[in-house]
Amino acid sequence: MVDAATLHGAGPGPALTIDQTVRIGRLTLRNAVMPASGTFAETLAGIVPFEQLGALVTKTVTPQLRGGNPTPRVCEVGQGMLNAIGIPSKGLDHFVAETLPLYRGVPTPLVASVSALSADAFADAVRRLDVPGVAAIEANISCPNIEEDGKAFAMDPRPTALVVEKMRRATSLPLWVKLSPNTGDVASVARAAEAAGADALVVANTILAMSIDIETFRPRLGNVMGGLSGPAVKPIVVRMVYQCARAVDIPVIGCGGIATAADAVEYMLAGAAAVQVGTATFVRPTAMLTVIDGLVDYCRRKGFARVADLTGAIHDADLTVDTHEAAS
Amino acid sequence: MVDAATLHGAGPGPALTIDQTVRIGRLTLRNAVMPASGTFAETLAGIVPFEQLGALVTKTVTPQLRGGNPTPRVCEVGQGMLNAIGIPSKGLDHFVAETLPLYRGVPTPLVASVSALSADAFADAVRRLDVPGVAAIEANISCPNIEEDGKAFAMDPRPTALVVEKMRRATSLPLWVKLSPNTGDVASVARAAEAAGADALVVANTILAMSIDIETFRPRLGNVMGGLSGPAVKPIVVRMVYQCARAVDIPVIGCGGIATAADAVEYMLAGAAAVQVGTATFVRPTAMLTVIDGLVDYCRRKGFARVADLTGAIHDADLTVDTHEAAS
Amino acid sequence: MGQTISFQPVRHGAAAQAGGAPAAGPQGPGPGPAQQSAAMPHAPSLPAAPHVADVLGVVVSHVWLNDEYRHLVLEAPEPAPLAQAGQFFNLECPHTAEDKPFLRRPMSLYRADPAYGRVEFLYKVTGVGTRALASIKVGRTMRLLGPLGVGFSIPETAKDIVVLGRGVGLATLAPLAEMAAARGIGVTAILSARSAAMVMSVERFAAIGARIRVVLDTDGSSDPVNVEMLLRDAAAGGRADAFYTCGSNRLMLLMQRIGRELAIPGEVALEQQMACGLGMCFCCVRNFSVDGAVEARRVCTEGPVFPLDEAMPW
Amino acid sequence: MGQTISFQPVRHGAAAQAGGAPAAGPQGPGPGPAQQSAAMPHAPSLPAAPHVADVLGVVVSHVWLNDEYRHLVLEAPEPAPLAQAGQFFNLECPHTAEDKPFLRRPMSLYRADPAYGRVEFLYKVTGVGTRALASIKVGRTMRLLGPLGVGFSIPETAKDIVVLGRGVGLATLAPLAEMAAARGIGVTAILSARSAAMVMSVERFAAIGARIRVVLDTDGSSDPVNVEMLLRDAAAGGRADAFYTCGSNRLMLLMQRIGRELAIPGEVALEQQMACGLGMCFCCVRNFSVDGAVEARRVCTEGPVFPLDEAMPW
Ligand SMILES: Cc1cc2nc3c(=O)[nH]c(=O)nc-3n(C[C@H](O)[C@H](O)[C@H](O)COP(=O)(O)OP(=O)(O)OC[C@H]3O[C@@H](n4cnc5c(N)ncnc54)[C@H](O)[C@@H]3O)c2cc1C
Ligand SMILES: Cc1cc2nc3c(=O)[nH]c(=O)nc-3n(C[C@H](O)[C@H](O)[C@H](O)COP(=O)(O)OP(=O)(O)OC[C@H]3O[C@@H](n4cnc5c(N)ncnc54)[C@H](O)[C@@H]3O)c2cc1C
Ligand SMILES: Cc1cc2nc3c(=O)[nH]c(=O)nc-3n(C[C@H](O)[C@H](O)[C@H](O)COP(=O)(O)O)c2cc1C
Ligand SMILES: Cc1cc2nc3c(=O)[nH]c(=O)nc-3n(C[C@H](O)[C@H](O)[C@H](O)COP(=O)(O)O)c2cc1C
Ligand code: FES
Ligand code: FES
Repeated sequence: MVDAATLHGAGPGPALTIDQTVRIGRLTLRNAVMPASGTFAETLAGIVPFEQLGALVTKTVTPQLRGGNPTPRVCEVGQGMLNAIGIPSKGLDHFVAETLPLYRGVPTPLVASVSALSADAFADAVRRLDVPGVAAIEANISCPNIEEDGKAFAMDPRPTALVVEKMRRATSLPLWVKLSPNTGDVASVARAAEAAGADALVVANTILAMSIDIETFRPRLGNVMGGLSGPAVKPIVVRMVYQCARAVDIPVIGCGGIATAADAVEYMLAGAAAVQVGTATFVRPTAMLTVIDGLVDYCRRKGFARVADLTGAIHDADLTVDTHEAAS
Repeated sequence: MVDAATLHGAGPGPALTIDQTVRIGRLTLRNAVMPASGTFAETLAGIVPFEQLGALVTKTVTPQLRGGNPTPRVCEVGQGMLNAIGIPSKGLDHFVAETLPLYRGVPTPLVASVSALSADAFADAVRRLDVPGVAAIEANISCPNIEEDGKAFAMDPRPTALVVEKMRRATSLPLWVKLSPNTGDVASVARAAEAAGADALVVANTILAMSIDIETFRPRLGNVMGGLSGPAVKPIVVRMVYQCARAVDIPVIGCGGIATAADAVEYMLAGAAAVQVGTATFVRPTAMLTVIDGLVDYCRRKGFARVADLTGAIHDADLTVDTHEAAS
Repeated sequence: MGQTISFQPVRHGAAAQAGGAPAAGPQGPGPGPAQQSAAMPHAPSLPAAPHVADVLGVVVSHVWLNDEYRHLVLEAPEPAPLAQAGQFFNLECPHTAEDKPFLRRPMSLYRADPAYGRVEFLYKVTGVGTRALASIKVGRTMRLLGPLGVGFSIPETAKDIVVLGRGVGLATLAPLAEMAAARGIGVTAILSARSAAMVMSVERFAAIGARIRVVLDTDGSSDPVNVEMLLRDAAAGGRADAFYTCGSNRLMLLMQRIGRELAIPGEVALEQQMACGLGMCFCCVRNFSVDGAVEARRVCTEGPVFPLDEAMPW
Repeated sequence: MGQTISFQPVRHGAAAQAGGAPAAGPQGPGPGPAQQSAAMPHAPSLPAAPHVADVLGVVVSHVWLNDEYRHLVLEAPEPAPLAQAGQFFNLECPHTAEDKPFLRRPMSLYRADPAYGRVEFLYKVTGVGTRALASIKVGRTMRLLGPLGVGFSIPETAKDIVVLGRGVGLATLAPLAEMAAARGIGVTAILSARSAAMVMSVERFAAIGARIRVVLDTDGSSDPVNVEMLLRDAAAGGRADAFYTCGSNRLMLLMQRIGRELAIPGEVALEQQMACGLGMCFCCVRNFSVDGAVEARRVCTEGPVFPLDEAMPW
């Protein structure tokens, strides 16, 4: 680990060329910034040139057609939003036949996000996604496991290990596993995913939350509960990225409330090798471009030659964590 | 459950006298509003008349003297704050001998918050707190259990059941159990606490989080991680209160990000029988008084005769929760 | 940029209905991705997208029209002023001491003026977003993403159309009436409102020579029975080659029923809570009834203008 | 209200040190709760609290003193203008488009004027809170909680004191110098700053006839060796019955060393991140060295003024 403050605290350096590439397992990405699943689609092409992004992550697709949740599917809460979309999906076949070809010719790795309701269905889906045009698979395991009474895979290490093992055997593509923040022990889940063969972890999905309209007494989402995203979740997910990065040796991709380069830097210092931008794109469609440029500016100002050097560059060697404080 | 929109949606009613009392087990409180542990002390007396509050909840006390965490112990993050105080405590004897007598003559139930490092130590502490002047005990079980390798009791149903059972046998005082939001399944923990004899649940303590200063590369708390509180946590904890209130029959006291009467109403609609105000008191020392008055105004405007009628008055009968959405 | 990634909104609507096949609307020909599998199953290379951008506009006028509605005029670079009737923008509202809207707010185009580089909006001050929006002063800048979505289309063969709007829906229909007039198409405008003070845009309908029928709650003339009579009159008089509506569930259902009965094609502009406005988040779906089946569509990209016949009440 | 719940800050400091026992400072006699167990183990009934309230102040003046420091004058109801030197307030800073401070910010009293109902602050524009604070305009209101904490105390027997401050610490010492002068006590003021432009409050020290020594980084006169000489001069001249310092770790250590060597009692005003300002949250602790042991104390209630001898470097 580079002693960043000592080596790099010297203020504006020369107009260095900053190496923006980051490695996620055997994939080398142009830069550290990519969209979060469900907050990106082809329609963004006119606004964000796809060849400037580190990777493209598609909306989670399920094996079969799914309808999604009743409306309202979204509401804002302070500096964040709740969504209960429910993963509407046209199914895997449609994805392979219709969506994938749209990205032909785009020189950016395409990461296909997938979800299923059992470990076998996950493995089968991953097998079907192992096709040209897919650079990596992101397994969204924050979904209910019908074999465990609907409890999400990513809530516990054991079902996580099981589903990741089965997926691992089903593909030789890089396998990213997206964890849920709705667990008491994300580091153990991370270790389980690594041991079962994940090539990288995405930390994290949305935090289960709820809001009620006090004028109408109605939940503000048709599904009653939904996932919290946006700036409000950042301190919680930065903590999870820090915990996971210390627990595993595979790359951790940070995701939760990133809107600015400063947010991305914070995640990378905590241990993230790359970042995903979700909700911020809704608020400012060009947010990812701002983050990319800002990371370069930051590295230049702080004297880092490579964006990748930010990963884990937190200065915490002299500090210890008192777990009593998990609680107040 | 009262069909509030039908009965009570009629706009400003007559200048009704609103019944503000709420029942928490066998205790009847003057009103639904009390401070959260660790955000209140005798020093507030000059600013908030204690006899106007529903209850007084003291800072968590531990059996022995404890020092607390290194500084910085606090930082702000968006619309919230992180703290890593670490429960400095002068010990139980000091609490009973020095703190309790200060509240003699205050006509408001005093709730003593307590924490310990094993189930037996908890039981012993509760026994020692069963003294005149203590109206109820709030067990802060979001702390590490040394018999479970430092994992917090409130992270899982089993250790929760064990510690609550032992405390239950140690006192006949009302026993409130304060849950942790840092668990994947708060409803199961709630059920375990109820089954083991808790009289009420407080939902919830702070959410484990972290922030890094990107100029210095240092964690912004001396303890690296700390607890997130304030408006940022509200949608997450409202969801937990809703889940717990549906899971148990004992009263649930909502706590997390409450700063206004509207926040308190939202918690009560979700199922809370009373609320605790924490961080908001730091920002506005008179916040609890504003919440008390605002609850009465709201009831009057919406035609509720009793503040207690707000509890669980959410209109959700026609809705179902798709757990798939826990995830996006 | 890979040429294969170029999108455009879906074409459907009155023109398609009337012509019986996808017609060339203002946004260009052919089906979009959502209908692509049906129309041309393996056509990954799509025509160039109508230009959408997130631009910085400058407020040049911002006035109250009555107690509830405000009229906002922005000077904004292209493509904003190229917006078509029925399209919308996603507006970044400012923050005030009380109101800090997090997401953008979608607003229909009220007027676009490419010559002067202007776009206009008309909105009702309702909640967090519009209260904050109402605070913006002349000279200030704000971001607007657009033009978004599919606008209105008028069948090639139409000579006379009927627009029926209520409340802020009137604002959405005004540019449609002007588009019709520009093509020499006659317009009957039934404008419904709570009271005379709440009828907006009458002068714009008047300026294009529309036959204007103002119906009000205050004198009972907005009653569905009366509106139905007005619609039937227009049809009987041969002045209803297409129906258009916006702003009221009840009026939409009425116009849909009569449209079906009299085989008049129509379009309705719908709303739904949105996050991205760009077809990415799937927040903004509404259900439509298509050949007896219920189908969810995104208001932001497959709409906000939809075939009247397929709309479902909300 | 139960009479048993009435609190007051802890008394300690130079007066206590000098007198060898808790002395009657401006906030009334006797130890507070934190020292209570030692002093009187079972005395639940405490004397009446010095009045603290969260009041609404009106900005009557707010100017830049130099590139970094601003001077804020508020008109505020009692008890605010009754604040004593060394006490502080917890200020609710406004929100701006860029800066939205969540917690309040503690600020030392710069001047209190009970006759005119005014309190003044002097602050350095540093981060989120002070940038936001800097935006507040004359005529606007803001909440201030106070007066808080334990202020400076001067030993009964003192005839001459030395104050040594740097940066914004000078602001905290100015009202102490005036309090001393009002009691006929002589003041030597050593004012340290980066450059001449950054020396603040000289006129206030001058107005009370203090012997002023300005020491600067620009000409090297702020060097500890020189400051040490000035301190020893004052002591040698019999003008150092008590030492006071604020604003620099290095100067605190220097003054502490010389104070110990020459047996001169002293006080230091300290800072620490705060949340409540009221002794409730235990965020604001600092370590002190008391009889060889390290003891954590809350800056907000047990300070912010502490015995110089017990302070530890930060
Ligand atoms: C395509 C489209 C075009 C629109 N055009 C206009 C227009 O020209 N003029 C105008 O005044 N308004 C228009 N709206 C509605 C507008 O986007 C806002 O929803 C509305 O102004 C209220 O927003 P608010 O922030 O003030 O209220 P909020 O406090 O956010 O919401 C008030 C109420 O409106 C609901 N709501 C919020 N957003 C939407 C939405 N997008 N659709 C439906 N309900 C919503 C909320 O759930 C809440 O019940 C349009 C909406 C869409 C989808
Ligand atoms: C009793 C007391 C009296 C004070 N009096 C004055 C005064 O008269 N004038 C003045 O300019 N400042 C004073 N301060 C400091 C002031 O409260 C602010 O911390 C400082 O102005 C920076 O705040 P900010 O919001 O601009 O910066 P932030 O962005 O909040 O913080 C900037 C840096 O200061 C640190 N910091 C924040 N709060 C504190 C704090 N309370 N103590 C120490 N470090 C902190 C942060 O960790 C960060 O490193 C006082 C502090 C205390 C505790
Ligand atoms: C509207 C919406 C839809 C989402 N859909 C998905 C999804 O399909 N699959 C998935 O793994 N995550 C999904 N997410 C979660 C995001 O990918 C991301 O993990 C989360 O929003 C946190 O990041 P953010 O704060 O930057 O938005 C969705 C989030 C939002 C807001
Ligand atoms: C500074 C601080 C100290 C706290 N100390 C305790 C404590 O000692 N015991 C406890 O059970 N909770 C403690 N809490 C948690 C609060 O009681 C409360 O559960 C949490 O802050 C959420 O509520 P809020 O958002 O209203 O602050 C503390 C919170 C803060 C901010
Ligand atoms: S608003 Fe995001 S898909 Fe329509
Ligand atoms: S700031 Fe809360 S105890 Fe000092």
